[in-house]
This record gives sequence, C-alpha cells and structure tokens, in this order.
Amino acid sequence: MNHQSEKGMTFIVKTVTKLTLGFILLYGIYITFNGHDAPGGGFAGGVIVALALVHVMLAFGKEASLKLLSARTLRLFMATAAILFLYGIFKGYPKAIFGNEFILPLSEMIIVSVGLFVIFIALVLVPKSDKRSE
Amino acid sequence: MIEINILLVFMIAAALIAVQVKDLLSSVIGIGAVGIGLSMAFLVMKAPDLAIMQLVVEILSLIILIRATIRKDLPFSTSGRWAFNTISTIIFLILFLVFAYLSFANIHTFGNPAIKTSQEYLSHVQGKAANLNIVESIMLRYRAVDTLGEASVLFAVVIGVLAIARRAWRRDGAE
Amino acid sequence: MITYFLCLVLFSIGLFCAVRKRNIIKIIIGIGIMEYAVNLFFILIGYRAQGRSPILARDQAITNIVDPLPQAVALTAIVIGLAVMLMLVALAIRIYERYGTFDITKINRLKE
Amino acid sequence: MMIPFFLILPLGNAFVTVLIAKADERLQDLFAIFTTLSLFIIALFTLMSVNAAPNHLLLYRTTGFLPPEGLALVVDGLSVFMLVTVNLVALFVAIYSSGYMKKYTDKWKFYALFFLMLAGINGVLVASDIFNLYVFMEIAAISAYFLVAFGTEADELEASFKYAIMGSVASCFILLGIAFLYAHTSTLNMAGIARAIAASGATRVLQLVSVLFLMGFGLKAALAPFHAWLAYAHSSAPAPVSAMLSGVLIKALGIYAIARIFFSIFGASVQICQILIALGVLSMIIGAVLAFGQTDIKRLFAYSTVSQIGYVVLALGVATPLAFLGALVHIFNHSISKSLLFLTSGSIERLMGTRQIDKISGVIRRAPATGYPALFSALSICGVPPMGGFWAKLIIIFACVQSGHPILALIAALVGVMTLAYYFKPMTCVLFDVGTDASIVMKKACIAINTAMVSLAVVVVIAPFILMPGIRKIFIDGAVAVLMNGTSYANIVFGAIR
Repeated sequence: MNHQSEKGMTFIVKTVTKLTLGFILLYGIYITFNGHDAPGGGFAGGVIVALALVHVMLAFGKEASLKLLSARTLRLFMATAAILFLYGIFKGYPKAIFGNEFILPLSEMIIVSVGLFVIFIALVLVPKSDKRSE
Repeated sequence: MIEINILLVFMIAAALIAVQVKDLLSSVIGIGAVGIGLSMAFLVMKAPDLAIMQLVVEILSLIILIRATIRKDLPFSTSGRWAFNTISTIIFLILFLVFAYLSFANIHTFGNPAIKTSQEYLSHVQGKAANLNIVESIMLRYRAVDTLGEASVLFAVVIGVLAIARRAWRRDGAE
Repeated sequence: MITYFLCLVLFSIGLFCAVRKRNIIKIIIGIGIMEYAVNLFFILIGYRAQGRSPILARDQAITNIVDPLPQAVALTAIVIGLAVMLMLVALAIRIYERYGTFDITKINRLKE
Repeated sequence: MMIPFFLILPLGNAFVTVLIAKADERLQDLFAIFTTLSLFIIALFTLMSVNAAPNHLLLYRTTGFLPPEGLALVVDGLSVFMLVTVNLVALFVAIYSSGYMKKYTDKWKFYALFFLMLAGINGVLVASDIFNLYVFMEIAAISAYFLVAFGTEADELEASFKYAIMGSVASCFILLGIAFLYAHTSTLNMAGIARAIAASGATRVLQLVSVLFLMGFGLKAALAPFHAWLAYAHSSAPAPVSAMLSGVLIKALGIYAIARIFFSIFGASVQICQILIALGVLSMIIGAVLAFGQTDIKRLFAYSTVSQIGYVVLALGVATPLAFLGALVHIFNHSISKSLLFLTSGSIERLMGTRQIDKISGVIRRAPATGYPALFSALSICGVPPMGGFWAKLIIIFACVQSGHPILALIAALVGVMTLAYYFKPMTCVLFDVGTDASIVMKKACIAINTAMVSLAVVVVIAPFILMPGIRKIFIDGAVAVLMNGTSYANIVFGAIR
C-alpha cells in the first residue's frame, strides 16, 4: 500500500475515482442535510465524506491530495467549523434555534470529515514514509 | 423477538473468536463481524440512525486496526500466575453476571419500556412542524450540548493524534 | 430477560479480553467489544415490542414508536467509542515503534 | 448568566488556538493566560451570585429547553467551590506552561488539549444530566491521555497507554451503570433520577449501579485497589500536566462525581459510607507505604496523591458536617499544594536536569524562587502546623473522633506522621546542600515559571485563611450544605426549574 500510495494507483483506478468522487461527496452531503427527516445526520455524512477523501488519497497519492487540501487548509476548516458549532449551540435562543438545522449538521460534517482524514493521514501514511528516514 | 437473540448469539460467537484466536488479523476480522452483527441488531431494534452510524464507524475502525496489526504478530505465552489470574477473573465475571441477572427484576421486561422522558419529546414534536426524525431533533435541539461534547471529543482526538505523531518533540537549541 | 443477559455476556467477554490478554491489540479489541455491548444495551432497554422506528410521518399520528432517547445517547456513545478506539490505536502504533513489541508485559520500562 | 462561559471560554480558546496555530507563540501564551484569568474571575463572580441566589442554585437552560427533556447547566455550592479551585489552579498552570512548554515543539497542540481538558473538567462540574457528565468526563479524560503522552518518549507513551486502558474500562463501567439507571428510572436528569430512586426505594439494581459507579469513578480517582495507573501517568507527564492531573482532574472526575452521585442522587446509605471509609483508609495506607523508598521525586509526589485522596474519601464516608468541612478544605489545600509541588519538580528537573532525590541538593540556595515554593507546599501537605494541610487533617481527625470512630482518627494521625516521614528526604534535599555539588550545572531561570510558582506559593501560604468565618461562609459552607442536604438536591433543582 505504501509504495503505490506515494505515486498513486493505476490509470483505471484514477479514472474511476474521478467519475465516482462527485457522487460520493454528493451522497455524503445528502445524508448530512437529510438527517432531520430521515436517518442520517452530520456525523454519518461526515464519515462518508472522509472516506471519499481517503479514496482520493489512495488513488492519487498523498502529495496530490495534500496539494488539493493542504494541512493549513484542513486546520482552518476544522477550527472554523468548531467555532461555528460552538456559536450555534450557545447563541441567543429561541428565536434563532431553527437556523441550527443548517449550521450544526454542516459544521459537524466538516469537523468529522476533516478530522478523520487528518487522523488517517497521521496514522496510516506518515509513520511508514517516516520510517525510512529514521 | 427471536431475531435479536440469534444475532446476539452470533455476536458472542464472533467475539469469542476475536478474543481467543491467535492470529491478530483474524482477531480484527472477528471484531469486524461483531460490528456488522451490531449494525444488524440496531436495524432489527428499529434504530436506523444507529445502524448507519455503526456501519460507517466500523469500516473506519477496521481500516485503522488493520493498519496497526499488519505484519506484526506475537507468539502466545503464559507467565507464572496465568491460571490463577484467569480463574479469578472468570469468577469475578460470573459474580457480576449473577448480580446483574438478579437486578433485572427491578427493570422493565424486554419490550415494555416505561417511556417517560421521551413522551415529552413526542408531545413537543407533534404539535409543530418540526423534525420528523426525533433522534436527530434530540441531538440537535434538546441535548445539543451532548453533541457539542461529541464534536469536542473528536477534536481532542485529532489534535492529540497529531501531537503524539510528532517526530521531533524537543526543540533544538532551546533551553 | 435472556436478551439482556446475552448482551451482558458480550460485555463480560470484552472485559475478560481487556483485563487478561497480553497483546495490546487484543486489549483494544476487548474495550471495543465492551463499548459495543453497552451501546446495544441502551437500545435494548429502549425497545418496545412491535414498535416503530422513531421517525414520524407528516400526515399521520404515530404512537407506538420505540424510545428515542437511548438512541440519541447511544449515537453519542458510538462516536466517543470511535474516538477512544482511534486514540488507543494511535498510542499502540507509537508504542510499537518505540518498543518493537505488542506484549504488555514486556512494555514495563516504568517499573524499573 | 455566566454559567455557559465555563464551557464557551475554554472550548473557544482551544478552537481559536488551532486557528492561529502558526501565529507568534507569545500571542498564544497571552491568549491562554487571558482565558484562564477570565475563567477565574467568572468563577469568583459565580461564587457571589450563587450565594445571592434563592436556594443557592443557579440554572442555565441550554438551547432554551428545560429539564428533563432539555439539558440544563446547574451550579450549586459544591460545584462553585470546585470551579473556583479548578480555575485557580488552571490560571497558575497556564502561566507556568507559557515558560515551561518552550522546550517542546508545537506548543499550540498543548494549549488546545489543555483547554479541552479544562472545558471537560468545568463541564463535569456544571452538568446536571448524568450522561452529559459522562460526555464531559470523556473530553477531559481523552485530552489527559494525550497530554500525558505529549513528549512521545517511550515511557510517556507507556504511561499514557496504561492510563488510557484503565480509564476506558472505567468509562465502560460508568456507561453501563448509566444504562441500568435509565432502565430503572426512565430519565437521565440527575434530579429526576434522585426522585425516581426515592420513590422506588433501595433495590437490587441500585446496588449493582453503585458497585459499577464505585469501580468506575474510583478508578478515575485512583482509589486504593485501582491506584496503579496514577504513579505512572502523573510521574511521566510534563510538569504542568502532572500538576493539572494530580491537582484537579482526579478530584473533579473522581471525588466530585462520587460526592454528587452518591450523596445528592442516591442518598448515601450506611453501606456506601462504610465502603467509602474502607476505600479511603486503604488508599491512605497503601499510598503512604508505596511512597517510602521512591527515588524519583515525581513518583513520590504521585503516591502521596493516592494517600491524600484517601483522606478526602475517608472524610466523605464519615459524613458529618465537620467531616465534610475537612474533606473540602483538604480538597482545596491539596489541589493548590500538590499542583505547586509538581510545578516545582518540573522546575527542578529543568534547572538541574534530574529528578532523582539523591542528586538534588541545595535548591533553596541556588534557586530560591523554586526552593521556597517547594518547601511551603511540602510543609502544607505534610500538615506542619500553621499551613493549610494541618488544619484540614486536624478537622478530619476531630470529625472521626466526634462521630465515634477513634480508630480511624488514630489511622489518620498515623498516616499524617508517615507523610511527614516520606517527605523528610525531599525536603532536606531542597533545604540543605547534600552530596556532590560540582556535578550539577544550573540552567538559567525563566521569569514566567518563577512568577507562577511564587504567586501560587503565596496562595498556599494564605490558604488557611479560607477557614476564617467570613470567607468560610461564602466559600465552603455552601458546599457543606449541598453534601448535607443529600437528596433534597432534587427538590432544589426542580424548584429552580419552575
């Protein structure tokens, strides 16, 4: 896994990934925002989006996906979403409580997807690539 | 409800395999089977939210666990007081199960819950054009602080994993 | 009753694994099984025979739903369980790099 | 209402710290100190308003819903006592870490985890719902596991892993107990549970849940049979983290939770009190015995924590107003003194490069800003007369005698003497020049570290003044009243809801 993930997988995998990525992301977002009427919600949608990101990373390699989403971007996304979440819970109520149906799932989805993606990078890829230098 | 008992027996069998098998990868596959059984049990117990959640969580933790175990193994060995410790643990567990079984007399029988607090949610929800998914509306409205805690736990894990994955922890030249 | 009991048997198996096994990964698996069992126990105590899932419909009144509160609680508990699992695996990976073993009895630099 | 700020400020600080991770470190330091300072001021204001409030209880309803279906944040006398203590210690630890954590890379990760832990502790103290308490406990615990491993050295990882395993098993017990409670009472609100239990009487399920909670929270509080992880975790962690863990974390997650659940919800029965007394005595003796012969100062301080926590639990088990007073004074005193001891041990390690007792000498001459705080805090914990620890132990011993347990009083006095004995060696190292002088090369002192230690030492020295009637009335008597009221907690909370 580690050798291929540095350069990315074969042409077929890359093409299929390009075709399916949009659908997986769309499904994750659908699950996120459909949570108030049907099973689903921010967390489940977030995990699906995270798996889509992991999918891209496995297909195209670590460098390509990190070029798309740099560590700085990931950090900014996660912190902003967390602050938004905090705001959504402790803002003035009850007049604004109904806006939470949009804010809370969205921010939870971002926290979960970015967070799990970061954990995946930290646990699965970095230790192996680091081992050579030690 | 015979389905849930069959599923539970399946989960117990899978858990025993996961605990007792020597090969670590098989053990991880075993806990994957337990997780899938749990997901199906949630579906049978009319909790579709949890079934979805359990499925995606299971996939993620399997990936991470397989990453941790791959090509690493450990021969089985027993130290001096292995038998004594195991037997005392089993005695403790049997005592725990007996006491738990006795205490079932004080809680409702399976399938007849006394839905007190949740009745309030129902009366709240049915009056208004609110969320149809009650579990989601509990998570996002009534018990939103729990959800905040949940997000914070995840946040802590992300920062913590980044923190312990650092290679150079001591600053050069400082001090 | 037997359903509750089976669920607690699952919990005990996890506890046994977490307490008695020497391999770090086995210990993590044991804690995972314990968490699964507790989550399932929450759902079992909220189940109503012939109940419906706690999702209402706009045009009809539904009365016999299962208890939604344990489901919300278990949802949070699953996420916390995932977080604990990730944390333990991250620590285990780093320990393997440092000690070169998963055997908890050999990881005892602190006792000396 | 100021209650939600106990969550908003630390959580917001953690999130914003991640946002400004690459900014100047001084900015992060200032931000951290500012946040903890404002938390402490808010805690003091809350103390005032709790005393002014009817029934001495404040209630904030989150997202606009009332219990039992919504979650409320509740602050009463006991909570606010703990809040002041926790945030006082956190303030000095934050000042200290701005200097001490310079030797580690990625300071922002430390601050983020530190404030998540603080948010978790504060959340445990203000939670009014038992599952909410569990969630906040997990935030604090998970951040603590990572903070112990922050240096990523082999022994830190090992200590963190063992701590994490024990903590996770304990959390599973607690969650199972919560599930049984919900099955029995059909509510998660603490006041609601208290009412339902009072209506149904003592039952088997209650005994099971009590055992599960005692094991779970006892593990978190490092009571005697479950103390093994504490010495590893508290001695391996970076010094400010040890101070936080030993000073406040085990008290908030362990002692406070035990007091709240067993006294306010279950209504402490005679058996529970006897079990608490037994656990307390066991912890006192085992901790003191194990502390003898330790050559690592941090390990010694960690075992001393086990022993001192035993005093608190013993006093809770005796369950008279005087005993509660002793327990609370001891909690406050031990929080500040033990935090200061761990902070000074970090400073000694930083200056002299060692933690071995026989290699340390003449701290008070070489580095007075480290030596005098170490001396005062050690004296306070040993119970040398004018210091706070003496009064706490004296009150506990008096309470034991008064309630007809002279043997317990004897044991408490004996363990007090043992405490003095095992602190004797580290104190001589601090006071006098012993051993090889030439081998020690002193490093340059740091202003932030010295400021934190000296000012916390001032607090330790003036700590006995909390027993003065005026201060005692606002600070401690409310907490004693909460513990004495027992299950009428439910009526007070329901009164505030209406």
